Amino acid sequence: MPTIIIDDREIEVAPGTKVIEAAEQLGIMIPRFCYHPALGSVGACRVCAVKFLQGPFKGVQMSCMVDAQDDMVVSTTDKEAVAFRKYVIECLMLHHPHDCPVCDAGGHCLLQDMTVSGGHGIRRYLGKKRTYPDQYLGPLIQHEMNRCIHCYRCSRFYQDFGGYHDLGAMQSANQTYFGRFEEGILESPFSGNLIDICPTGVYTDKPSRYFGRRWDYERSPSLCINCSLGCQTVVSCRYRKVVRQEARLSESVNGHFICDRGRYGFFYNSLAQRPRSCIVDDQTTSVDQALAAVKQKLETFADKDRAQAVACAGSTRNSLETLAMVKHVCQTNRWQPPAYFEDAAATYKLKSAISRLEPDLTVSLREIESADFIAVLGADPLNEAPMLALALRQAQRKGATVAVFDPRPIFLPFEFKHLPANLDMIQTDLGALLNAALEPAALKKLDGSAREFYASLATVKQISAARQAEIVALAELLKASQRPIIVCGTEMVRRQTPALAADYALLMQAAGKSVGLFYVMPGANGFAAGLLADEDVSVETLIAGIEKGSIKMLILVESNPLWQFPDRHRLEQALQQLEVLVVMDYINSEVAQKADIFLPTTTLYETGGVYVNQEGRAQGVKPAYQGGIPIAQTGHGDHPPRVYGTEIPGAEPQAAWQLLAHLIGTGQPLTAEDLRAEIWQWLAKIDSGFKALPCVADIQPQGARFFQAPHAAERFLRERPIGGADNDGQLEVMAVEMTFGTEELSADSACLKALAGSPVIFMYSSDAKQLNLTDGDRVSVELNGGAVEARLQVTANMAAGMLIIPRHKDLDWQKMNTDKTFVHKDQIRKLKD
Amino acid sequence: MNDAVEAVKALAIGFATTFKHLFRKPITEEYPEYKRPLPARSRARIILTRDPDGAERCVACYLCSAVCPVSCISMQSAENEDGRRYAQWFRINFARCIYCGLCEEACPTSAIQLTPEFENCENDILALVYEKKNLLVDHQGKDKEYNYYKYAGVATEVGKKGEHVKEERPVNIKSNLP
Amino acid sequence: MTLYAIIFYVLAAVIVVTTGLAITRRNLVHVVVYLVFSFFGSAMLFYLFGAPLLAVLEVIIYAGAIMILFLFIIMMVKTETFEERLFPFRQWLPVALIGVVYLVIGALIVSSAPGNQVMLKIALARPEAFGEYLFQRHWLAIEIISLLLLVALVGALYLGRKKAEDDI
Amino acid sequence: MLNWIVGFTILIVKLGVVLLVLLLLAAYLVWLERKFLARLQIRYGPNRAGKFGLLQPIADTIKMLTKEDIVPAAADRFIFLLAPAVVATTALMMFAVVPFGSHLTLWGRQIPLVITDLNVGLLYVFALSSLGVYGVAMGGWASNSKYSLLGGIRGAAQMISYELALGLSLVPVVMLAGSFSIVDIVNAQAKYPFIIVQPFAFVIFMISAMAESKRIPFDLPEAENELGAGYHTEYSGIRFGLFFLGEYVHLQILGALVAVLFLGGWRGPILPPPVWLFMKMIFVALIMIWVRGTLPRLRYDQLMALGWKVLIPLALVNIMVTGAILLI
Repeated sequence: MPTIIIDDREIEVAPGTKVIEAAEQLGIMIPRFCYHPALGSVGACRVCAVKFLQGPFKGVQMSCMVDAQDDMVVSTTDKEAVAFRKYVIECLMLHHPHDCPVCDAGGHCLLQDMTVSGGHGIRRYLGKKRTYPDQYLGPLIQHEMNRCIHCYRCSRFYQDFGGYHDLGAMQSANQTYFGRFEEGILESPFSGNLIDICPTGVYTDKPSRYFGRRWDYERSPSLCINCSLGCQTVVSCRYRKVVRQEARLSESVNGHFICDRGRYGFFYNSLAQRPRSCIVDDQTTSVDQALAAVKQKLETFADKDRAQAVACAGSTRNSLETLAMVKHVCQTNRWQPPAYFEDAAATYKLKSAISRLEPDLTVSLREIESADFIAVLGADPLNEAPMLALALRQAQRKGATVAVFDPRPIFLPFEFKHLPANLDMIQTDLGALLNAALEPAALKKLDGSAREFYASLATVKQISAARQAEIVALAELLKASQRPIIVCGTEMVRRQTPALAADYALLMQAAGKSVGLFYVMPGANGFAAGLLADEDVSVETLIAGIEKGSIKMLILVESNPLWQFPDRHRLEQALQQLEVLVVMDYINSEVAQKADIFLPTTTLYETGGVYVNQEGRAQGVKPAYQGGIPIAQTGHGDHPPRVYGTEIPGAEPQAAWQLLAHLIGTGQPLTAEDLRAEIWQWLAKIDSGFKALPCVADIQPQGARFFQAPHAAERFLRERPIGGADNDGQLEVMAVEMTFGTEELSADSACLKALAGSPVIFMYSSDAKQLNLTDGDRVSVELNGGAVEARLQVTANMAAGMLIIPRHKDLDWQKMNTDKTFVHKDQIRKLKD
Repeated sequence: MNDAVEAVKALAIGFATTFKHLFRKPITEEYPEYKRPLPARSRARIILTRDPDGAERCVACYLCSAVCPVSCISMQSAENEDGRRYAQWFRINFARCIYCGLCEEACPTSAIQLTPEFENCENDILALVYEKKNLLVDHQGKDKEYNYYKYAGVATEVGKKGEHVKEERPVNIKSNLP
Repeated sequence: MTLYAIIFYVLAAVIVVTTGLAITRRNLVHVVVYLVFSFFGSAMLFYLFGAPLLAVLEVIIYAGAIMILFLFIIMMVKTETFEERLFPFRQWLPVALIGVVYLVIGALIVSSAPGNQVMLKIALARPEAFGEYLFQRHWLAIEIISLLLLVALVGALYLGRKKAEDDI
Repeated sequence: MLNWIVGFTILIVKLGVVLLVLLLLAAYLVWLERKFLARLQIRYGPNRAGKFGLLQPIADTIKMLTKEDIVPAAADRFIFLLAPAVVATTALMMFAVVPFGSHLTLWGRQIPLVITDLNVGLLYVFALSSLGVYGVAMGGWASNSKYSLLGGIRGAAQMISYELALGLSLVPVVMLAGSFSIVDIVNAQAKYPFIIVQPFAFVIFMISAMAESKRIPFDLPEAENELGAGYHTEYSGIRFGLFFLGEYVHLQILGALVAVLFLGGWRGPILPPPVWLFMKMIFVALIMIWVRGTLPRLRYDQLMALGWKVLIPLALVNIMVTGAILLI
């Protein structure tokens, strides 16, 4: 452990620590442009110069390029170093335009700070300034190349870190340019990070362009709820509007970056069409009146037998408070148990996944970067949880092998092995891989059940011949691996797959490897919903109940089954059969428009909340602002209204859990804090898994992984489906998620709509050949509930016998069965353009 | 004794002086009847000026609102079709303004300027909240020449990239020549 | 009861109450204020008895000079601000004992004095009469006291002067 | 009994008239001071409220009555509220012994034109004037503000210092008149006013009187530019008004005393006695305003030196000289 003295203060740092990092640990900020903790050092900008007074080097050196070593004495304030930095900044500013007032980075611009603090105030250079043309880089990023200081951070992030290659350096010498070869939308779904990473205003945020300055924003730490990973963000609000979201450094979840879905997925919060007032039978009312109306309707179902006719559904975008309250209200009022998921299989898969997250198996997103072999089972990282793809990319950069077992046409921004197979075969393939990878020496370590499980695995010979060579090659890599990680999806896969993934992990663990297990779950709070959900209850069972006539009143809490439920026709019929439909939500969903009684609720940004990500990490968020209709919307001509008032317009909505608390006779209405404390007590009673959950105030910024699955008795499943049934020439239809456009909240973001593209249907190349279809054809697919039309995309990069339909908003895909859906090949017709 | 005489003499002179003043015409300028012309740089009512070519100078950079010690300036920035940044709305609460002139000092485009016009009292306090239409004037104020967009280096209708003062032609990025 | 009697009793009550307040308050400034009220009340009593000179002297000397000096000192010295409450018992006890002794002696005097049934004749003490009395009958004492005061004054001046020189 | 009631009624009427005149005069003295001072300084003075600003005092009164009466949180409430009342009452009470005429005969009844002819009248004035110090000292202390406290202390010190000179300067007058009664003193000036025989006493009295009423150049207790407003910094509304009322009533009293002790009081040809007294009072007030318009504020040590080292010895010498002359 080298010890170094910086500015007369001594510090001991880990070997390999750069001097600039050591200084940072002491709280000394050495100026930097090109150095970034996530991207490393290149020594390009020359602005982190410090003076080495003693030690192996002497004189002015770049602190980002020198490892801290014993006997080093460094001064950051030495005259020579300060003068050096001053001249460097002056040189960097030679061509910098005079546009700070019209630049969105002004106010949080590293270059601005360094220029001012470096003492360069007056321009001495009298020559002409170099200029560049700018490019259109899509709806998210504004390009202003004149401001560039050539630190290369953008191309290093975009290409080296992110794995995309459509943006980089061009031209040479004094004319080096950063941009695309041709104008166009950036391909990377992580492009928003360019804004955070650029030390000046070359890349600025387009959706929030010119909205305000950093100093005017109410900034607070927040959370992304657009997928299950729970990336940490910083949210900026101004004039009662959420304006911007940026990545927040999280050592355990997302690191320094977030994906564009998360960065721009907040617009639902401040939409003009966001419902702000209660509606009872098409009449706008106050919250009290609406609650009274709900209570009045509930009186009909007051007695014990009738209470079972009331059902309540939450969703995976509920906060933990809401999830708990839904459950508590149902229990207290003896209603039907609450539903959180579309179908019973989803509940089952989640519950089995959660119960298998043993503490020594579970890994966080950042720990994936340390793996050397990653098997992705039934998950599409880039589309389901984009930041997972970036984490996989980091592992791959460090030498890990990534093998994806998934029927979908998977794209990842790096080199990986894709072994497409249908949903039954992918787990068999992975089993065969394990079978082939375990050496005889390792096998000896296996005990009874593990040995039995190993014996039941398919051998390489049992799987398709075409795949054998690939599996064998991978097996060699897995054999050498010390830290393999299994990433498993829980959405598309078969019932047993999540449990099987855990079994595979356990098997490798038994064989002496340091294994990690990582699930991808549906929704931001899928984990908590899975913990709270009753096994046999889902939206589907509720529909069945309505159809039978046993459920007459339905309360949907921040839940919109019409968005996700595969059989739309059946759902709509059921909703019509209801006597009363109550909806509480903060988005103007389709189901909200059908509600008899509608109550608006608040968003994460207005009341905060606790969300549990897919590894069981509870992360709490405090309110970012007071709520209310954005000033721009309450505006008056071209300016805000000229009135004084103490009330915030449109701030009446309460959190869903506060509204629900009115539906149980608790006597005194509780304050938000008291109610929260009470909810925490209920949670501990409802499920023992919550006992270790810290109080909201005690949750640390990095979150708390509170859930520790006990070493389950049911390790190593006995019943294992091996291989897949032949589908008799039928194609299995699978509705899948895409990075942009299929997630409910981010779908409301106007800027992401362009990125969602137009609806397509994916088909395997040989299947298409059989049907005489080619890439780009318009096809109609006859589903259970009617025909679906879209362009066909033919790819060799997916499983045969599958038809993959991304759940695009413009595509009425919800004509499927509630269960598995198959189409005959003659149900697919080519349409004329 | 001499001192006492001196003192009495001094006192007498003083009293005589003030007594003589009794018969002089007062030098008071009575305000509403007579208004003294103020120097151009007096700090009173704030205006938003225009470029010599007639476009709004304000780029809504928020610097004036940031520097304002009483937070009486608020605005919303936006972009118009030709790429110029402008204030969608601009509001000064003169009920709060202390006429310190820091906004004028902070303004990078010479848009916001203080004028000698100080008679802006109202009975209704809301009438002191000035919107952009009340603030915007049709002249250049004290700074007759400056046009920010000639120097900023951003593309607007004032000039494309490389067409402004002291700028080279844009780099051809598709060329390998230095 | 005549009007004068009523005025007498009211004034007496005021004096007793303000004096009582003065000895029970712990805020020194309040004490001074109550004491001034008490002195003022006594002065009015003197006036009522037909001794305007005495009344005026009481106000000028006691209320106007002595108490204002007290107030001056109190204002200059930063004292702790006490809550308005009574002194502790151990401070009260001696006071109460002495008070009881006074009460007994007073009662004895009043009951045994021969003239207590006789109305006092109103003594209209004119300033001239007072001055003549003082300077003709007691001129020696007055001169001695004046001399004493003069010596004290000179001494004080000398001390003050010495101090001032030291300072320089 | 009837006699007593009539006497009482007369007393009440006299009191009422005197108080009314005093208060009105106090209000208009403010106007006079502002107007006259303005002219001394080549200004107009108040000229917006009414003709020549004559309604200014009324406007001021209304303003002060309607303003919020603020008691600072840290102030000693009881004394804070008491202090302005003390200042105003002691000032008003002083006028009780000032004669404004010899007597009036109404329905065969002689009514003396003085509220009460005390045989110790002059001492009564001193007694009340010394009580007035309390208002200043307590107001300054109770405000619990350093400026106020400094103002209060300065005020108290200044007033007790100058009281001595004030008293001593009047001893020759008393010796000449042979009485403390002010009525007697006025009567003693039937032939000539005392200013002629006692010019030194007059000057000493004028100076001490200005210091006693805390007027420029002796306004150290309220010195605006060093102490804010001194002992009444924290006062607002009508309590502030009471302080000012006290000050201006004081000005009248001193004017009246100067008139009565040195200028022959109500005596004068042709015009009725109260008018003479009024004119003399106004004359003294104008002189005081003239002084205010001319002289700068003294330094504190100058103030003390003037009082103790100049005025008191002078007054003592004056007493000795007068005594010697009287004896001869």
